[in-house]
Amino acid sequence: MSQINMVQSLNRSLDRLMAADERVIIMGEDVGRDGGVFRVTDNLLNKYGTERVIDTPLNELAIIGMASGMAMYGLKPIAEIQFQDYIFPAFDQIVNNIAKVRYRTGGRFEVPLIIRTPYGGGVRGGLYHSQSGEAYFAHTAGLIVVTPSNPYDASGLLVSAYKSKDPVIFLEPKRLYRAAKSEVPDEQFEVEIGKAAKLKEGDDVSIITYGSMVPVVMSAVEKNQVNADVIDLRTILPMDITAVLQTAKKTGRVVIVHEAPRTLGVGAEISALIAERAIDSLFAPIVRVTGYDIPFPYSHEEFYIPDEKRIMNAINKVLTY
Amino acid sequence: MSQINMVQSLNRSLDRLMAADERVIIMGEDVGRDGGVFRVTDNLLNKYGTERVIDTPLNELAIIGMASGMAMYGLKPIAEIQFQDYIFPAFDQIVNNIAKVRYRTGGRFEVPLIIRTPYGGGVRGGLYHSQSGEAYFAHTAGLIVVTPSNPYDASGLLVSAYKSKDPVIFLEPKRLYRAAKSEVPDEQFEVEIGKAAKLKEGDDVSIITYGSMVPVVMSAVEKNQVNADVIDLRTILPMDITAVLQTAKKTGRVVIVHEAPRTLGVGAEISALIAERAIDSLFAPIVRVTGYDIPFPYSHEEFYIPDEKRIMNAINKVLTY
Amino acid sequence: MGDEETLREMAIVGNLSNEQAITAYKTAVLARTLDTKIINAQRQGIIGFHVPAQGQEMIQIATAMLADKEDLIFTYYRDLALYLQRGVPLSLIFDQMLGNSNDFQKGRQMPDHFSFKEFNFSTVQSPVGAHLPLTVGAAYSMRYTKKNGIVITTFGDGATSTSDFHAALTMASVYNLNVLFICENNGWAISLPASKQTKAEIYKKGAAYGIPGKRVDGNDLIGSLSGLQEAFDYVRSGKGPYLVEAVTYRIGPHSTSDDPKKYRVDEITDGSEKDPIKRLENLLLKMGVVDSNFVMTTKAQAKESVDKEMEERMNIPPTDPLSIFDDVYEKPTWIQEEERRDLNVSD
Amino acid sequence: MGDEETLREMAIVGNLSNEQAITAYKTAVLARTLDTKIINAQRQGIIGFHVPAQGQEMIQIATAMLADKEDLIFTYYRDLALYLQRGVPLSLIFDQMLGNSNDFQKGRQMPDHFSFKEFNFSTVQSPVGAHLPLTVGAAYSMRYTKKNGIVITTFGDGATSTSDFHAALTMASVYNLNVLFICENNGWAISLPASKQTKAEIYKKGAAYGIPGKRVDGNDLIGSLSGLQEAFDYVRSGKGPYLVEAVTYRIGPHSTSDDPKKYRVDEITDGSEKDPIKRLENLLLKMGVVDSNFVMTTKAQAKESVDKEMEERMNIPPTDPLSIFDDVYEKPTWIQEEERRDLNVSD
Ligand SMILES: Cc1ncc(C[n+]2csc(CCOP(=O)(O)OP(=O)(O)O)c2C)c(N)n1
Ligand SMILES: Cc1ncc(C[n+]2csc(CCOP(=O)(O)OP(=O)(O)O)c2C)c(N)n1
Ligand SMILES: [Mg+2]
Ligand SMILES: [Mg+2]
Repeated sequence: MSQINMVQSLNRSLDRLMAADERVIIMGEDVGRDGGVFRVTDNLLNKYGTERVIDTPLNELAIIGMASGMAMYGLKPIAEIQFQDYIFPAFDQIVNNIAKVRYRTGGRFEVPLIIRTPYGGGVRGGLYHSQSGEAYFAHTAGLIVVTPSNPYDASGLLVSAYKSKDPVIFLEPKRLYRAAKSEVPDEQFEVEIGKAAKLKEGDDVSIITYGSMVPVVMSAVEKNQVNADVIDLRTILPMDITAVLQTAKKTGRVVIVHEAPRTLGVGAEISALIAERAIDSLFAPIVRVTGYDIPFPYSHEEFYIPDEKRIMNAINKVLTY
Repeated sequence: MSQINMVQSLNRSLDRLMAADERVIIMGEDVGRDGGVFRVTDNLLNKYGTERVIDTPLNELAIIGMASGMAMYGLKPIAEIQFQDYIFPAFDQIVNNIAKVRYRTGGRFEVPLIIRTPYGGGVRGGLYHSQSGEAYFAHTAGLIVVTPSNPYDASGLLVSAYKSKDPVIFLEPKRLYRAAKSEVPDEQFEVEIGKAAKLKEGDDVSIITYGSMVPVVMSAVEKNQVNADVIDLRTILPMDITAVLQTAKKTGRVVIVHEAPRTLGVGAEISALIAERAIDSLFAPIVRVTGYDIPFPYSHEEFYIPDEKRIMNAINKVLTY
Repeated sequence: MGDEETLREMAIVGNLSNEQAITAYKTAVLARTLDTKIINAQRQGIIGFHVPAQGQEMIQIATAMLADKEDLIFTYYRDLALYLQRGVPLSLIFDQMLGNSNDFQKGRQMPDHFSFKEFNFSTVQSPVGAHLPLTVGAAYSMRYTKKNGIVITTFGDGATSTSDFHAALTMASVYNLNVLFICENNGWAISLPASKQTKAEIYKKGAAYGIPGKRVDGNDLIGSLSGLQEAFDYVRSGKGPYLVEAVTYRIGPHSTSDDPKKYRVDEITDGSEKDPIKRLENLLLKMGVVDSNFVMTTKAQAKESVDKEMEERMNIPPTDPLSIFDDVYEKPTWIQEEERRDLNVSD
Repeated sequence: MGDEETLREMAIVGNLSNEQAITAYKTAVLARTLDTKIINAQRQGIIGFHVPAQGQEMIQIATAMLADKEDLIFTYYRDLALYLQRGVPLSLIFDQMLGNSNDFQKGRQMPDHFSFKEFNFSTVQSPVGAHLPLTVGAAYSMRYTKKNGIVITTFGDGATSTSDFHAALTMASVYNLNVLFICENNGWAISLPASKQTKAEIYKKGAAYGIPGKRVDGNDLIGSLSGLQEAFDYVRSGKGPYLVEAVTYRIGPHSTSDDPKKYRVDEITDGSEKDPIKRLENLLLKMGVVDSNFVMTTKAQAKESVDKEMEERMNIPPTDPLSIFDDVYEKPTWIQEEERRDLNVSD
């Protein structure tokens, strides 16, 4: 066990995976000598050499396209996209190729790769270093989409992603990279894909969230002593429907919190699943607290990202409904 | 007035716009001599010449990127993407550039272009000629997303898109291109962006749909004499929230129908908006009838696309709840 | 290239035996016959769609002749003769074209989107050029895992404009990967003539990446073989990627949905002077390698086997509709399971 | 290039007057001073971020010198000297860097992402290369509407690998558009040396599109001017696009977030032998155009005006938080209106 932050946790997990399995290849812009702009791949080049830690030219389509060829032919690439905002040049490869290879070949090929990418705001990165694009991927059958909210889950989900035979979009909330340390085992362990975590048991209201918003939600409910059930989804696709419905039915009051814009954000799907399957249990509207439907602004990002006040407003709204 | 199909309606509307405004430029793969693979731009090259009807090389990023430069500097490009499935190579330009130019420049630049593209299945096109990708765009603030369901709306929405100073993703349900004729005025007219159409008044259940599914829904409710309120959204972003809430509150029973996959499809947002704002009016779960969460298969596409039977099952479910 | 020249070229290739030439001819005839059969089947509604390969058979056959078994080939959607020359049986081709329950891909893809893994082919997708970056990853994997063989890929002139082409050549060059890029320049991307696709000569496009290139006469077996040989040698020797532009000719429409009269009025011909099969046939006849009787028999046999095979494969039942939920993931998630039940009930 | 040579070159350019050389020098010093000021301000938390342009001033100044007012310029995020030479006042630069309420862009973008429309600049975005396809559309529009002027665009060596670069050169060539592509090859894309970005020489990349290219010494004013002149002439005459590779040198880190010691250990220098400002300074001194007193005064004045300007601009208040809902659309939709109210209430 060590007290480490998310960057360290990811770095160690990558290191262990590379040490154990020669098929694991890391690739991306500045992942080698620089160790990644957030240092997640620090020192791996020194340990594993240029064949296994590949500094690539500046083309995300090329990175993902090449990685998918590697994955189809026996390797286990872990590709980094420097900021999630820069994944879109590879969007066609992701939704039209990677997500559909297994299907279109009748299961004869698979693309077991991992695409790691930091997302979310709070680092004064403006429009192009702050986006939370998980919904673009979660609408695409064939992909798995996960996001950890703490160092432990980061490491454990990465191992599960490594074991997955399906392509995994691994979204890392960059604001949390160094925000907190927690106990993480020194050996390899797994956090199951498709399983949410119950972070807090409570009866009055359910808060469903994930990734970058988890610490904000926890802080809000703790400071205000809200008797809340708090769910950290961890996997966005496929979502843990059991956990979602169980908590909705238990409390009958649901608040969904995410940083991405509201319209067709992941909260829409959560809300729709509940409205479809647990409507009779509800005592209040299903309320979403989200980033706004605007590009991510450079100034005033603190107003863009849901804060404790906005979360408490929503909680109070459903509690007093 | 003429009895024409959707292709003819679009073609005439394009023709009128080009005749009236020299700034209108049509561009895309095979839009010129070939007149577009679906003939929507037929004969326009002959009338307006190669400067205004541009056959482009095979690169969607180049088409959209170039069109956006044209739009920023005074022209009104109407770019065609041959199939919506092929728009993803341009996804970065669409979500990171076009949707954000006005915002990032503090309103000093705008990108008033139209991207026309046929979408949806039913033409035995398999994975890559059948997709309904509207949700990818509707999650992106800065874009307008519309889809007509009949020849009249096609023409009218196109004129409104032309007048819009914001970029419009204009989705054409290819299955309906020649499926039906209707009365369309010979002069220019508008169908307002952001306004849904009430296709049928009824009290028992609300059916909210758009685009390719509209005729299927109408046929189902008519054949089965369902006393349904039927809403054709026409604009997907920004959605007509008034129409959606009004019908939900009126009937208290909502069925949403679209062809795109369910998870984070547009139905999720519709459902979430209702669950957020009209929950007390509901007598039944909000049910979605959608394409399945699988890539669009070549064989058995008739099972993929929601049919009258699946729609009626959902209607009966909410009616008898 | 006149016949005399061709004969001289043949001497240069040297190692093309009469048997090989005859096999190539037979494959070409079979491919052409199959193609015509499919077009007719499409008209009758038996097969859903087709992109004819007519006119492009010879460069495809030459490619397959020079490829080793262990070479991995990423084709595009218009490579019928390539599959046949590499030994793919008609039965498997029809199974895919019909999308029946014998189809390896379970009827998931449109006709012409094959995945003959057993013959060391990869998988065909519709987005033009999108397979190209994959070839680079595959080549990386082969080198890394010390597998023998090179990666070969085919694509059209239109594909050279795509972002995927740029991505693939960038990576192949930077990592010095064994990828042989073969552009089948048939002069058209649907209605766009190659001259409007680019102002550069395609085989020179490698210059932007430090990749050598060569143009070959793709309508001529000998020209294709001798040109390709150099490229294969280069790539096999580990010198890195190579770009071949095979100049060929699309005799027919872009696809069964296409009407070339809209855009090809001024130069419609039957293509016969460029027809690679006629050229080989004439050469073989002239050299006395075969006689006209052989030609007739070859064509008749091709027709017979194509007709017979299609009739047989048409008897194979379609796939189970409920199978559309398989292979989205290794195991269906609760979503696909639920939707499968939904379909089963509504059915 | 030795000074002797440089003098000879100067004769070739011919039309560079002493005044122009002095102005260029002053701009360069101002740009360098401003850059240093911003880096310090960033360390103090006054400015959020910066991509230093140090080392790349001369090619930027030369570009601005040759550009006409009516030429439209698409810069990238590292072009400080280019703005200054074209007349953008320090005040506007600081307004953007500080994101204050005077900023034309309303504080929406990170520092260095300018949009000086009044000076015929377009708009800078962070995704590398993404402005390049826009340049082509702008050039099309200018030709179509019979506007004078050409389109000029700058970008880094890393940008040449992007799909946008390929897209832009494809279109510019096919439609023969007046776009001058200027690559500021500073040797690095963050930590990736240009030698690993591509195996080709960048100025030859146009070969894939039939676009001519040229390499110029971007660290030398005279070299940059004479090299660029040919390119400007070519594009202005309507012959089509042209690709210039300006070899330059990134003296500092990639950005204020970057630590080049991680990857640049083996070749860290102060860059002085390549420093374009030192080179021009030495030349002007040697030729007697200026004396050391002038040099000192120029530097002092630059510092004074930069210091003064920043102090002034820091007094300008920030934008109203509620303005973040503007300019998403021409008019906010109900969604932005509702969210604006939400923020107003929670505030
Ligand atoms: C990315 C993408 N855009 C558009 C299409 C539609 N389309 C199919 S084939 C084709 C032309 C391809 O031309 P070329 O690459 O020369 O190959 P050919 O068909 O001539 O063999 C086009 C535009 C597509 N399949 N993929
Ligand atoms: C599409 C995209 N991918 C990655 C990044 C992150 N990034 C910012 S600058 C940069 C390097 C750019 O290098 P170059 O084009 O040579 O310009 P330079 O910064 O050296 O001036 C990278 C990788 C980005 N901004 N955009
Ligand atoms: Mg072609
Ligand atoms: Mg650089």
